[in-house]
Amino acid sequence: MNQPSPTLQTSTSKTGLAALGLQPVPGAPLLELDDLRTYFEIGAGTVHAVDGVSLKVDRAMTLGVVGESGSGKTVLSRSAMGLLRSGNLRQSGQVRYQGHDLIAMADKTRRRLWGTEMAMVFQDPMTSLNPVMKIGRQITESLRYHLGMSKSEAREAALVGLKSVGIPAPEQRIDEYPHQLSGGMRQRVTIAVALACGPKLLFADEPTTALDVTVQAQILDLLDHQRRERNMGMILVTHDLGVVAGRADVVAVMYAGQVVEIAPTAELFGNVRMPYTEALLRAIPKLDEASHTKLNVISGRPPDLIKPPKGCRFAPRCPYAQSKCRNEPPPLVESSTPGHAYRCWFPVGSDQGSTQLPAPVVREPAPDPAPDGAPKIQPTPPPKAPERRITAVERSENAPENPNE
Amino acid sequence: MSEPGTAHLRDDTLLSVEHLVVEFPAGRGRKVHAVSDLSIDIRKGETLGLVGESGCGKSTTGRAIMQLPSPTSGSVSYDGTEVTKLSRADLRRLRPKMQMIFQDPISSLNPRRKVGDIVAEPLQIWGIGTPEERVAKVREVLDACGLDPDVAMGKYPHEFSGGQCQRICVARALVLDPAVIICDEPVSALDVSVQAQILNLLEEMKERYGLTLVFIAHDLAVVKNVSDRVAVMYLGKLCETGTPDDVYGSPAHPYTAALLASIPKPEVRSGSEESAPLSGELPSPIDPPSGCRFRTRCPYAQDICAQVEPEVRDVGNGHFVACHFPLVRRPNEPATATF
Amino acid sequence: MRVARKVLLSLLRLAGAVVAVSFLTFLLAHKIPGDPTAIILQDKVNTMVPCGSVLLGETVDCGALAPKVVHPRGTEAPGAVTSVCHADRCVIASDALRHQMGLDQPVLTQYVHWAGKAIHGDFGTTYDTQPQPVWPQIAQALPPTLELMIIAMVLSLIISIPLGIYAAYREHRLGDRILTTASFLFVALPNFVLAIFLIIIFVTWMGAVQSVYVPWSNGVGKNLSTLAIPAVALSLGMASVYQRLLRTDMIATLQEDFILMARAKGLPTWRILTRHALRPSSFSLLTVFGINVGTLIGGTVIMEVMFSISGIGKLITKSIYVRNYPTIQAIVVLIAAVYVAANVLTDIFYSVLDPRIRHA
Amino acid sequence: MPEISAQTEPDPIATDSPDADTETVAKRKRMGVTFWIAIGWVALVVFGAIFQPILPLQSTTKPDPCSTYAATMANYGISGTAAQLYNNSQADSPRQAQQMADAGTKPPADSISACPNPTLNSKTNAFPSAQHWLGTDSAGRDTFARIVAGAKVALLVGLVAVGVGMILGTLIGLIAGYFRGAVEGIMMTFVDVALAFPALILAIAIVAFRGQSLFNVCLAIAIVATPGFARLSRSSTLTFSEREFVMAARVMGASHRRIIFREILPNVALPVVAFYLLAVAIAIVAEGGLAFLGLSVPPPTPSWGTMIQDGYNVINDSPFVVMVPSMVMFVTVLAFNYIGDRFRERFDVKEAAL
Repeated sequence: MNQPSPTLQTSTSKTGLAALGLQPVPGAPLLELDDLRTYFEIGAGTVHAVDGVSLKVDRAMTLGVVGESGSGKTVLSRSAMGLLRSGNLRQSGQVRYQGHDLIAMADKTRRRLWGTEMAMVFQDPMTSLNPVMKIGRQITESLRYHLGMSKSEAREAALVGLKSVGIPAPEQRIDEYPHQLSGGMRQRVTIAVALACGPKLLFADEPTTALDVTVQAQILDLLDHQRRERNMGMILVTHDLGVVAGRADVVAVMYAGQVVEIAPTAELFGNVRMPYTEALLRAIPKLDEASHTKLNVISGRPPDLIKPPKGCRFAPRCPYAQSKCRNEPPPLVESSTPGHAYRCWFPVGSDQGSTQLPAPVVREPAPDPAPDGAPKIQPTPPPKAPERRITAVERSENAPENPNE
Repeated sequence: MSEPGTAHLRDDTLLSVEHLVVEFPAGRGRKVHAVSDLSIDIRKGETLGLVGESGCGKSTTGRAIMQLPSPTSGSVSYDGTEVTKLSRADLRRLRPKMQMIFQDPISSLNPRRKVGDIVAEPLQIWGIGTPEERVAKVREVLDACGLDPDVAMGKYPHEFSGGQCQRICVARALVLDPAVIICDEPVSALDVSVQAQILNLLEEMKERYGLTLVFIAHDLAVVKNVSDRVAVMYLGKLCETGTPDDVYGSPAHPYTAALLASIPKPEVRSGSEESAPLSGELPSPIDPPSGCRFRTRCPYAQDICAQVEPEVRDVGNGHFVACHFPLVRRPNEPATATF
Repeated sequence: MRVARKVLLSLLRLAGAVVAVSFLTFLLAHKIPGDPTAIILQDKVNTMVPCGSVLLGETVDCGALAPKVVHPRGTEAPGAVTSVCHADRCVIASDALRHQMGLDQPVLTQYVHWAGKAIHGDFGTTYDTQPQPVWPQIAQALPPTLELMIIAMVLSLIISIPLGIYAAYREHRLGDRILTTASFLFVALPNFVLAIFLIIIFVTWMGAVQSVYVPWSNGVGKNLSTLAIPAVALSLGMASVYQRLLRTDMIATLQEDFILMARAKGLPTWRILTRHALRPSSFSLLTVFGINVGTLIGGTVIMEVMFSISGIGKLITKSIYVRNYPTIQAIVVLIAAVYVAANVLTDIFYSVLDPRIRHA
Repeated sequence: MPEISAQTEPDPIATDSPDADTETVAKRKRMGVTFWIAIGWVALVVFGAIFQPILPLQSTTKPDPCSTYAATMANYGISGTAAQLYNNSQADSPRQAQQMADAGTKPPADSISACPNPTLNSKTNAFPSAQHWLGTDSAGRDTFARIVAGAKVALLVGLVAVGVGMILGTLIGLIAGYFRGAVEGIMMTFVDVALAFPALILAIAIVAFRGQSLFNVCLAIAIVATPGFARLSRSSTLTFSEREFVMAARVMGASHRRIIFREILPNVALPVVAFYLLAVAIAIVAEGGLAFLGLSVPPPTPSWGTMIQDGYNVINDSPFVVMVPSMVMFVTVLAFNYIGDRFRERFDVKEAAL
């Protein structure tokens, strides 16, 4: 059902799972994380970078993973692929690729799946391409190693690959070095490198963060296009809610190493249940808001991942937190909508959840300069709690239809 | 070839930049045309948002206004004083009136000095007040920027997070009671929730101290949030300027329109077809295209765009655009071409 | 094109630096110690030319000179006359001698004259009663010096590169810790102290190898075995520095995204280490390798003195003892030229290794 | 939006929670025992160098008065104190008596009067004893006293001469790196030319042409050290000049002098001091190298280098004589290197920048 990528046609040797003598387990999803925990032992204690994450990705679907810096989203994607290599790493749980547990696999065995079954695109194309190696070789290398192609076969395949990611004049570009290309072209090359051996699963770790907004749109289009054409599963990791909103089928919001809310994209943006997600959405300036709209601020700081709070990890910063939130960690519970789960005792919109979030206020233009420069010692008040809350009705009015059928 | 002109400049401005040109040597006799014939002005109490993609010359413009370094040609006048013609001593005397906040808050603070000293330094340089008065002033601005002076003053910058460092930078800029602050991408290195804090802080400080701001950023939504007037730049040239509502609501320049269409919005799109409105990337500023610099990527480009540089023209309501075929026209203006 | 341009520029810089160095050396030799005729005169004094004797046609009156002469190594008398006295013997340089040596001309003219000849390999003759040409002495002393230097360089790279890669790969584990400690000790061990320890162990106690140099002509095996201790003593310190540099850079490189990318391609570890990580990690190593040529020359000089190797180092110390300035000067210029050339070669190699520099 | 730090974003109002304080204290790495041993050794060396004239040490220039006597006695394989020897030598053992009779000599009387209580520990190239803690050298001089006196030379050459080079070089580098342009071009050309001399060869040239004296050795080391510091401080000045806090200072209207000395220097100082500690070690070694070429301080002033060179001449018979100054030099260099290394680690100074 899935048409092989052009590069695969020239190969005769077995790759990926087949090379390991494994068959996909029937009915198993492409990738399934089951209570994945990734801890790092450092001098000061154990960093709970990823703490009990369960997710599922199937072919042809895009899973968006959103979070702020330090939320564990990058560690999550790297540990899901098994890329972390460090003496102080402690991992538990399961990562099943087509039914086979990757964590239990030997490093050498797992390596046979990298590039052939799953691949990764990184944040900064400047640093993710080897600066002293011609881009052609960076593509042909894995073709020759995994697929046993000859030099000329691999070069042909690389040209095809470069063309498919929209590199103009690939015959000339193939012999150039990464620094001779622009940022957008470089990211296209990294995508070509990642897709060279026809993986079925692509991790895209902040693939557009280092790029300009017009180029970002191009790269996101390219990823989307390749995903559909190759029938790949894709995990799109980003800090930008806008990026996942436009591209993902399902979005997982991460906070302090945990998934705090996961839902089909339309459902998530239309019916936020987790206060953190809501606060994040409200903190972003929006194009359709008037100028000088006061932005919502998430007070406090993300928790120390060495000593996470014992209750809900967002409780210390949550405007609606109650004593239960501070003492009992909430489980990830399914809402009435299928596929929508959240980690909150008093979700947004519920009776017990807070009901007094205000609407955005438009600030008055600046009055005359402050008249006196007299020192003012008393602390400024904390940012005011928002005054009006957007009702569920207002939200659903803005929400477009769910593209996920 | 014509020049973009200055039709969009106003009279009662605090800061006005005319025909600003900044060029850097690029080796072998070539030049980087970072800013080319840019004119822009700011009224007192106004926030001008300067927006564009990386390499469009917006940061260079900000620095040229500060004479860091002085522009290749063109004039910058502050409150009637021609800044580019000032002697070094006079320029130094003017400095306290115009301050700057930079993109990387950690790099903007000297890692070897305590926060109290960093914020007090401008006062020391200018010998303002007695030591006690200086401390009082430093406490005041730190406090105004949401930092507890008792805790903050004795610490080094690395003990603070990025957001807090940016607050310290704001405090340092405020301590001299400046009239103008140029904010060069002040939030682009910060996380979303922190970004909101700093944007709110800037707005509060603007109100409290009666500041005039030049806000340089690549994020259109952020610029819209803080600006009274927006200027869009592309490859060293001004494309479009006007109120945020006009520029964002009915963009007149094809580049502005494309930029707006490229932004991923935190709301679900229907269908997942190709969405990038622009192909290609920014041409090299060493050898910019002739005529309209956007023409190589513009879906509406005609022959004239390659030959004649478009002049800034009014499309109504103080909304100006430098384009031969603007997407918005004055109601009574005849169409010059059809797409 | 660009590479050729770069090479040309480098060569120009090389020429400029050698000219500057040679001129400075010339100044040092001709200005600071006073008048070179003093050396010839000293020689005469030492060879018992009696007071009041005639030197180059001039008769010297000892009584007139004596009060002015106080410096033991020769000093300048009033005017352009240099005299040297010892006990009751005095000699004075005549204008004829000064003219013969070209000393009556401005320094710059003298330098141009000297440099003009030096380009053709003529570094002049020694200042003594039986002047000898300088160049043949140097030519004879070069081979053992070069041999020792090259062996030490190659040895240091052979030791350091694999160990550096290994230590970086095993960062903070046992193997790395042992290597780090060892390299730390060896960096602090001056090469002559290391040589002394090696001599005590292998020569004094074990009597294993000879510590006195045997030239090539007496058999390659013997020659190499006598060079073993000096070469090891020279290379271990350098190897430790290289190993540490490579380890540090490699650790940084291994954290780069492109290494993660290579891992994500599923390439085996050794291939990532050698093909992807080694080259971008070797820039500091290369820079220091170029700079170290200077250190190595210094070290070689000491080794030659310690092991009686009749190379450049031995020659320069011998020349210093007999105050043979033309030879010292020629050697200093030669060494500076070699050193600058090594640095230019490093630059060129740098741009071969790093395409970003090539296209900059 | 690059993630500028993995650090967490704190509350906008309260600057720091109290636990942040204890955290930074805990993060501050403890220097460890080895570091304090190294500091202790350097302190010992400095103490010895400063107080050498007033310490109750033996002469550094005159041989032990008993060494001649002891040497004579040793020739006969006799050991013991002078009184025993003198009174009992003839009757001590038939074999020794026979030997002395064969030689027709007795211990010289004058050496006995100069040396009331000699032992064989007083001979030249002696092993350590209560009398000579580190033995004696080939001239019968007390090695311990000479090591202590040599510390003075080591520190003059190391700390002082390199210090002069550091101050000069850092100034050059700061000015060149901050002002750029023609100033930089001229200054760095000089620095490059100076660097085109291999350091030891330049030192050799200076000492050879100017004559052998402690001052000239120090001068040579200072001159040799200067360009390295200039290059280092220039390159770090360049990086710091690009940092935005320098531009912020200019925006505030700070003068060039203020920017150079108040903003840049404190930052450049760290790598420079780290390099200084290394350079001190290198200079101590360089003095040893010069000594091997006979170009260090003139005798009889003791320096570690000249002591090693002296001892090297008797390495086959008395390896101990050369071992002592070699070990002292090694340990001192090791200590300086270690301190420098920890310093770099602590303040995160890049090795390649040196």
